[in-house]
Amino acid sequence: MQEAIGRAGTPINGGSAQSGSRVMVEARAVSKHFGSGEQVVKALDAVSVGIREGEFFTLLGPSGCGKTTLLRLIAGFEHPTAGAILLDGADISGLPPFRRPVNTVFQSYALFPHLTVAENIGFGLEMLGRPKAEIAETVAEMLQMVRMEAMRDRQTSQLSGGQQQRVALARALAPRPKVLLLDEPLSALDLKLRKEMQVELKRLQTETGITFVFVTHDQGEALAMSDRIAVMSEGNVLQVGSPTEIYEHPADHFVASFIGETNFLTAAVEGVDGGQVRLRLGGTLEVRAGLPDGMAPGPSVTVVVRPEHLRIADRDAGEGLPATVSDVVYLGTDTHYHLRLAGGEELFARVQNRPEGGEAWRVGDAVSAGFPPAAVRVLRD
Amino acid sequence: MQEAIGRAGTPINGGSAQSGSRVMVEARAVSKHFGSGEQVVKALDAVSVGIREGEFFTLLGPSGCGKTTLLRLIAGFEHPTAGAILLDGADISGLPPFRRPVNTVFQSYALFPHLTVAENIGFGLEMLGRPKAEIAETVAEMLQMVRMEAMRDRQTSQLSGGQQQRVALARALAPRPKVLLLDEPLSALDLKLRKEMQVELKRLQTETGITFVFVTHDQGEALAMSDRIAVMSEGNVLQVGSPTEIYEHPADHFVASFIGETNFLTAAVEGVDGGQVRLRLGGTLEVRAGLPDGMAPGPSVTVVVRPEHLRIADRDAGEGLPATVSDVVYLGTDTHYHLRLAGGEELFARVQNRPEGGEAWRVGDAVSAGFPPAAVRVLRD
Amino acid sequence: EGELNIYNWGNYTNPELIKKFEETYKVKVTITDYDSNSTALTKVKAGGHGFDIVVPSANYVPIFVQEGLLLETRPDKMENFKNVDPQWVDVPWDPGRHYTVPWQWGTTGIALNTSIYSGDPNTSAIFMDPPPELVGKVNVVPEMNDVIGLAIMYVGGEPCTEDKNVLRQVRDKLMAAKPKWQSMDYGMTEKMSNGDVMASVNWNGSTFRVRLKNPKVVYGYPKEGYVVWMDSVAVLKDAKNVENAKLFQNFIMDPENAALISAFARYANGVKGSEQYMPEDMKTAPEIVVPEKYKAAGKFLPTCSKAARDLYTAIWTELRK
Amino acid sequence: MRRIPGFAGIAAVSFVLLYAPIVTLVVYSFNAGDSIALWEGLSLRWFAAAWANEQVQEATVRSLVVAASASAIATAVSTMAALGTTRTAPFPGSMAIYALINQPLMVPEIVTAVALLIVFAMIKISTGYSGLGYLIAAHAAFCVPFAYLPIRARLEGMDLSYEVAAADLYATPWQTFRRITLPLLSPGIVAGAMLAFVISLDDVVITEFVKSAGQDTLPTYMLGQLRRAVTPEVNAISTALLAVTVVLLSAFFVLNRQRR
Amino acid sequence: MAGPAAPALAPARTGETAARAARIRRNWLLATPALVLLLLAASGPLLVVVVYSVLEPGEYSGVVWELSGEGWFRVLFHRDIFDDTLSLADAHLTIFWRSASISLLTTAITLVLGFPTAYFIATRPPTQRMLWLFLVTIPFWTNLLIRTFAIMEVIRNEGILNSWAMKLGLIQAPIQILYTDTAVLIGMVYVYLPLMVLPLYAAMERLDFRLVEAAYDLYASRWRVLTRVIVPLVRPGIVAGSILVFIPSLGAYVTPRVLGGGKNMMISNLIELQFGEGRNWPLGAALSMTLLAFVMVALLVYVRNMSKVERRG
Ligand SMILES: Nc1ncnc2c1ncn2[C@@H]1O[C@H](COP(=O)(O)OP(=O)(O)OP(=O)(O)O)[C@@H](O)[C@H]1O
Ligand SMILES: Nc1ncnc2c1ncn2[C@@H]1O[C@H](COP(=O)(O)OP(=O)(O)OP(=O)(O)O)[C@@H](O)[C@H]1O
Ligand SMILES: NCCCCN
Ligand SMILES: [Mg+2]
Ligand SMILES: [Mg+2]
Repeated sequence: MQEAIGRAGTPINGGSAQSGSRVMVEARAVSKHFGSGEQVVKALDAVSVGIREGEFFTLLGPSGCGKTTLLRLIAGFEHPTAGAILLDGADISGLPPFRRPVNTVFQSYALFPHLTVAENIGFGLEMLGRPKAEIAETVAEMLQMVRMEAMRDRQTSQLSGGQQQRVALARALAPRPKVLLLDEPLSALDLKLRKEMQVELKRLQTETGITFVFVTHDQGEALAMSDRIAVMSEGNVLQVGSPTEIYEHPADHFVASFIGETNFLTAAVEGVDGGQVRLRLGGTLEVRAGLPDGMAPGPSVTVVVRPEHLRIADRDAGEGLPATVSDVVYLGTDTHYHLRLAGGEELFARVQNRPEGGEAWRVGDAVSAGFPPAAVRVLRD
Repeated sequence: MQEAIGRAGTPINGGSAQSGSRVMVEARAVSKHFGSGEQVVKALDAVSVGIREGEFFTLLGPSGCGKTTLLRLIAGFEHPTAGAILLDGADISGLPPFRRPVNTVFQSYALFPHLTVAENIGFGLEMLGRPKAEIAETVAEMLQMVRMEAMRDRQTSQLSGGQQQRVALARALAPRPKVLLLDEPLSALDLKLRKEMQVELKRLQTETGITFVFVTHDQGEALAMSDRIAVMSEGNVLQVGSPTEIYEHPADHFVASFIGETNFLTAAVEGVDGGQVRLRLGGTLEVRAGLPDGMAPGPSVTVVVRPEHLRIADRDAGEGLPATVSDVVYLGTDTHYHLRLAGGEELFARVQNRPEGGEAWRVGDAVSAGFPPAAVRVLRD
Repeated sequence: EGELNIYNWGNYTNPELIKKFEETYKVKVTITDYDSNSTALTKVKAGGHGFDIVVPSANYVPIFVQEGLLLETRPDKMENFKNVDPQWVDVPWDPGRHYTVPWQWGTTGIALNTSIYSGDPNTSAIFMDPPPELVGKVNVVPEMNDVIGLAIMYVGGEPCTEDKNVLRQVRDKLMAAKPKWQSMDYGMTEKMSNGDVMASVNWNGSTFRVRLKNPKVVYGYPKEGYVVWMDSVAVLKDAKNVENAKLFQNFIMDPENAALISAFARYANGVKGSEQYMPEDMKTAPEIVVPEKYKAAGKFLPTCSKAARDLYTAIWTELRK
Repeated sequence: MRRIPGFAGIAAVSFVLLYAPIVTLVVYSFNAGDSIALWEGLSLRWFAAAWANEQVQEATVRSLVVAASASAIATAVSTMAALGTTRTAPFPGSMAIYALINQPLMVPEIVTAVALLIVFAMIKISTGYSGLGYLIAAHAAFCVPFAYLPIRARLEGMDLSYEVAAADLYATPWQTFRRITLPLLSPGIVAGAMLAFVISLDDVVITEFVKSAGQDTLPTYMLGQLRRAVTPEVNAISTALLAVTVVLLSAFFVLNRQRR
Repeated sequence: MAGPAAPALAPARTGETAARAARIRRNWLLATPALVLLLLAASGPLLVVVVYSVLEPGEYSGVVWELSGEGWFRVLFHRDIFDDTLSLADAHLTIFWRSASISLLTTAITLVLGFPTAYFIATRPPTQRMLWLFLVTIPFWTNLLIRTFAIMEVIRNEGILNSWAMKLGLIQAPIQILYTDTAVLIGMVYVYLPLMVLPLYAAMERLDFRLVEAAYDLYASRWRVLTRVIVPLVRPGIVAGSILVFIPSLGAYVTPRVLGGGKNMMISNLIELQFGEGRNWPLGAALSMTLLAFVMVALLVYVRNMSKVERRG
């Protein structure tokens, strides 16, 4: 079901969303360049992507990859250099932001400091010229939804980060937009609050059925919350798919390294039959692995093994690659063992800690690092 | 080896540090109050703690718990309201900051914007009146140590976050202080850089042998880097110990919840013999668990079970507590299963994902949640 | 040798005159400006100013004397006193010239731009009862004594009168006329030359300069009576350079030097024989040389009694507001 | 997105308003005639006249001397005062200090002028000293709030952590001030000094009342001319001063830019 | 537990209070030179004015050392020179009213011009902003009197304004602007415009334009964004600018004197008249104090306004 990299002209929609398949927001070969001449920055480079009605869609990528730019194009704060933005099938490129049925939750919240909580939430409805009574009613409903009834007349500066976050959400939801854009709404929160708000956001999205376009550079957050994820890098969309697809079948080196920690190994290709390939790893270990659709491998390929799939055993007991423990980092839930292979390659294994303590290796121990064949994923070149 | 909560008058030093046992920095019943009258804020409340020579000591706690305040007292930027700060056995409470052989790496780096990289690094030595040649030499050495040789004459504003971080470190290390204080030096960095800098910091500490007092509110960081950790809350030190001690034997509810995610359960006490207690969980399950030193339990106690220690099985196959799956969150390396027990209590289990996919439960499945007796930790009341 | 500090009206002192004095006596002269008699009086009275010489108008001289601010230098006994026109010796503000030496004198009359109004300029009605053509176009220089003097004579009184009926008439007429004025400002040399102002109560020397630029402007000597004024040079009691100040008093009574004064500010000076050294255009100018037929109407403003002064001030303040 | 229709137009009107008089002034400084209002052809005669007029020259130099001294003093005391009243918790009397520092902003000039005339005259008589010191003191005093405001603003925006870092790196309080605070504060100090300089250069009312013999400044010299005739000589001086300032400020601006 | 802690407690606490005392002493020491200067050459001498306001006027100028309420009395009441009848001093009231209204108008007009100007500058690219600000301040570097003369050239009957308006056919004959309240107003707007632009700019530069975007996002049109978001947010700048313009306007001396033609006094000119030709120093002093009271009221309004803003934001 997963399709390759999203590129100019071919809107692709990998992944299985729980939601309807009608496309709500579509970027068609959208480019956005800033500056001019020598100094031009290609923030987006012919990006095409379709976001389905009612889904929780996440844009994930490192800083500067163009996530915010894409959101701003959808919201109408910027105009595309090339390409078009479609909302519910209609081209909205010409509409100013205040004519688009799209609201934004800003990273900094951007709550109006001179208005109270209730006034902030009612702002959009007031601008739309809704009757007072209706505004009051919707505001009350929103306050309840984000559990802020007690704070309706507070100044926004008197709120904690999480409370501000909630007000920003309520404010953006109050006019019932077709699409809600969220630009790293959780990045300013501390870990605990962040976890809480993740749950809250997910609940609100389910309750309202509004299409959420969520921006983050935190892969954990993206995996935990999204129906589908678009992984971006340097103005391109590299892969679109469900969390499992993205994590388990990364399309390329960048996606694999960006989504979770991972080990990259070079494997010699021994033979290909059908969609399968026989590989030799570290000179000794032979495994069979599936090939990505339509890939014709050269003499060697890069494979990925997730650290949690590595198994460490005593050198003589194990069947895997011979290795030496070079560092041990205790992480509470898990311990990271950094291993050096005979050839000098480095690997690391993530071992869940057992309540009883269990087997533990020390720096310098000679071990063997093994993994089930299913753990090996071949990457495209 | 671990001793109870650090409190007024009794300097405690739990945990096994790899380093010498000479105490380098000691806080003796230190209190620090801000404001006065009704408005008084007790930032530190009779805190006693001893930091050993050459160890990597971490102050860990939520925002506002007093971490920065303790650092600032050690550095001399604040005066204690009560108590004393000792350095290498001598009371330094009366010394101004510029007379203390203690340097700080500030969260915001606080690099002097009007000086170059090299001038920043040499600043402390210059103030100490060292000869020019010596300064030049040390600066060169420091530049090499933090791998910034190429940038010696840059303005600090032209550096990236990670580079600034390195300069701040070099600047603080150049005068070879007895103690280096680091106030959340990594919090402004992005994840990748942060991981890199963690390794770098640890390397520098090992190389220089300087006592590091490190402040963070990130428990993962604290566990991965520290020789010993002091967990703080609301102006008090709750527990001092090695990462393993802190994670596996949290002294109380706060420490248990702050260090990692965890499940709290109420257990009925069936009987006590020696240091052991027999408990009944969820009405059905009987387990034996160790008691914290000297604790005399009442009719019921709170126990902790880490989510990675929970085992989920089909209802009929399992021996554990009957439960229903209420939510499944995919996290890449692991999957979180949220479970509702018959009695309405909530638990969650963290299950490492298998490359083959393996057993997976869905929302609504009837399961059984079990755990080995060793996973159960009884908390002090 | 030494110094001399002169406190004088702005732009009123010929630098050539000063240079000559400096060269003759090897004295370093410093000029400091003021812009009104009252400022000068206030500052001198406050003390500590460092001035040696001040140049008050006639009506302020007795105030300076009464306040004990002037030094009795007896110019009448100086060498060059013989040059002073007898007309300016026994003046009411300094009988016999015990304190002061003439600097410049002039008249306060009417300046009129004939391109807008071709009626008779020789009447105070120009500002007391402006003809319709001039309504909103008349300026009155904000000089209390001159204006009130002109107004008193216009309603038929004598300068310095304490007659309340006359003064009430003066006030009422002035107050009634004020709305028809354009302004109460100085700087008419400029503003009448370029046509910003069409008529004004003005000084003769200024009007003379205007005419040189704009021949349409004529100077009128009000037949109801116009004001003759003189500014005189006095030495201050707290002067530090008394000898130099006396030298200066004597110096400017020399006809050649007096002519230098006039050549710069364009007023007559009161020293006999200076005419021959004056610029050609001044010698025949009807603004400077008062035509015979108007001479009679000119009135020197005496120094009035305190009662009269207080009334003037009250009227003036009311008018200015 | 940030554009508001019409605003650029109104801004243009403002700039025209600000520059029309200045342009007129500069143009008339090249007038051949004696009028500042009647154009009689192009000439440099007023520049020559100003150049030759000793009184004007002395007044100009005096204005600059007073402005330079007063702004230097005002800047120095304001910098100290700003250091003492900024980035510190309110302390007993801090409100009073603040009020006193800003007092010259609140009292109309004429009131201060009269008060100073009376008091300074008494001092002049009792001490016998009547030099430029009084003018400089008076100017420095009313320049204080103008120098204080930008310095304070800069200080408030300045991170306290630099000084803390310096102290941490063994810098004594004085070293910290010299090596860290002062350099970082310098843009504010320069702004404050410049503002004070201009304000001093502009003053006429207080100067007129305070000046002693031989202490005309350019503005009081011009005030003295008001009653008689103002010639383009003053335009010429102003044009020359304006040219100098624009050159100096541009140089400052360019240098500042390059350093960044 | 308190036992062993006690000895350490005492010295530490004195350390803390001593540090606080040292800080206060240091702050006062740093402020002292400025305070001495101001007390000597600005605030202190004002006391003299207060004293003079309750004395008898001297015969020619100055005061006689006799207590008298006449000065204060005459601020409000007028005694006719000829028949001694009492009436309200409507001349004073007129002048106060004119000063207040011209100052308010000046403030309003500089605000209307200055707001868009500051906004324009604040929305230039950061590298250009300094240049624009610089352009606003350049006219400041020319002496006020000269600038005022220069305005006179612009607005006189044959000045640029009238001649262009005639050329463009807007008017047939020149309109008399010089020597009117309008002239004073134009002059004051010109003189004080930079004082409005600078604080407004400072406020706008700090304006978080993300809030502007948020408002657009929430369906606010440009006008609504301006009135509902930008104006409320830069209110401190508006208030600061207004005060900075209003107070000096109230005390303006040179501009009304030169452009008003001496017929339309403002308070400062009235005060000067009393100290000069009017020779009534006590009245002058009392008028000064009255003006000061006006200013204080304006400031009080400002302070209350600011604290309200602070409480909110
Ligand atoms: N207004 C602008 N002018 C010039 N360049 C810009 C502008 N806005 C964005 N860019 C550039 O475009 C690229 C993409 O920026 P964008 O803000 O979309 O990144 P992002 O993915 O949101 O990053 P982050 O996670 O840091 O927010 C960056 O290189 C950025 O520097
Ligand atoms: N100068 C001060 N005046 C008043 N209260 C202060 C001051 N400094 C700190 N506090 C208060 O003391 C408490 C402890 O502050 P501290 O800065 O030590 O916390 P922290 O643990 O470093 O928190 P964070 O992780 O947010 O940096 C907080 O409640 C804080 O508000
Ligand atoms: N006393 C009046 C002097 C006028 C100079 N024009
Ligand atoms: Mg972004
Ligand atoms: Mg902190």
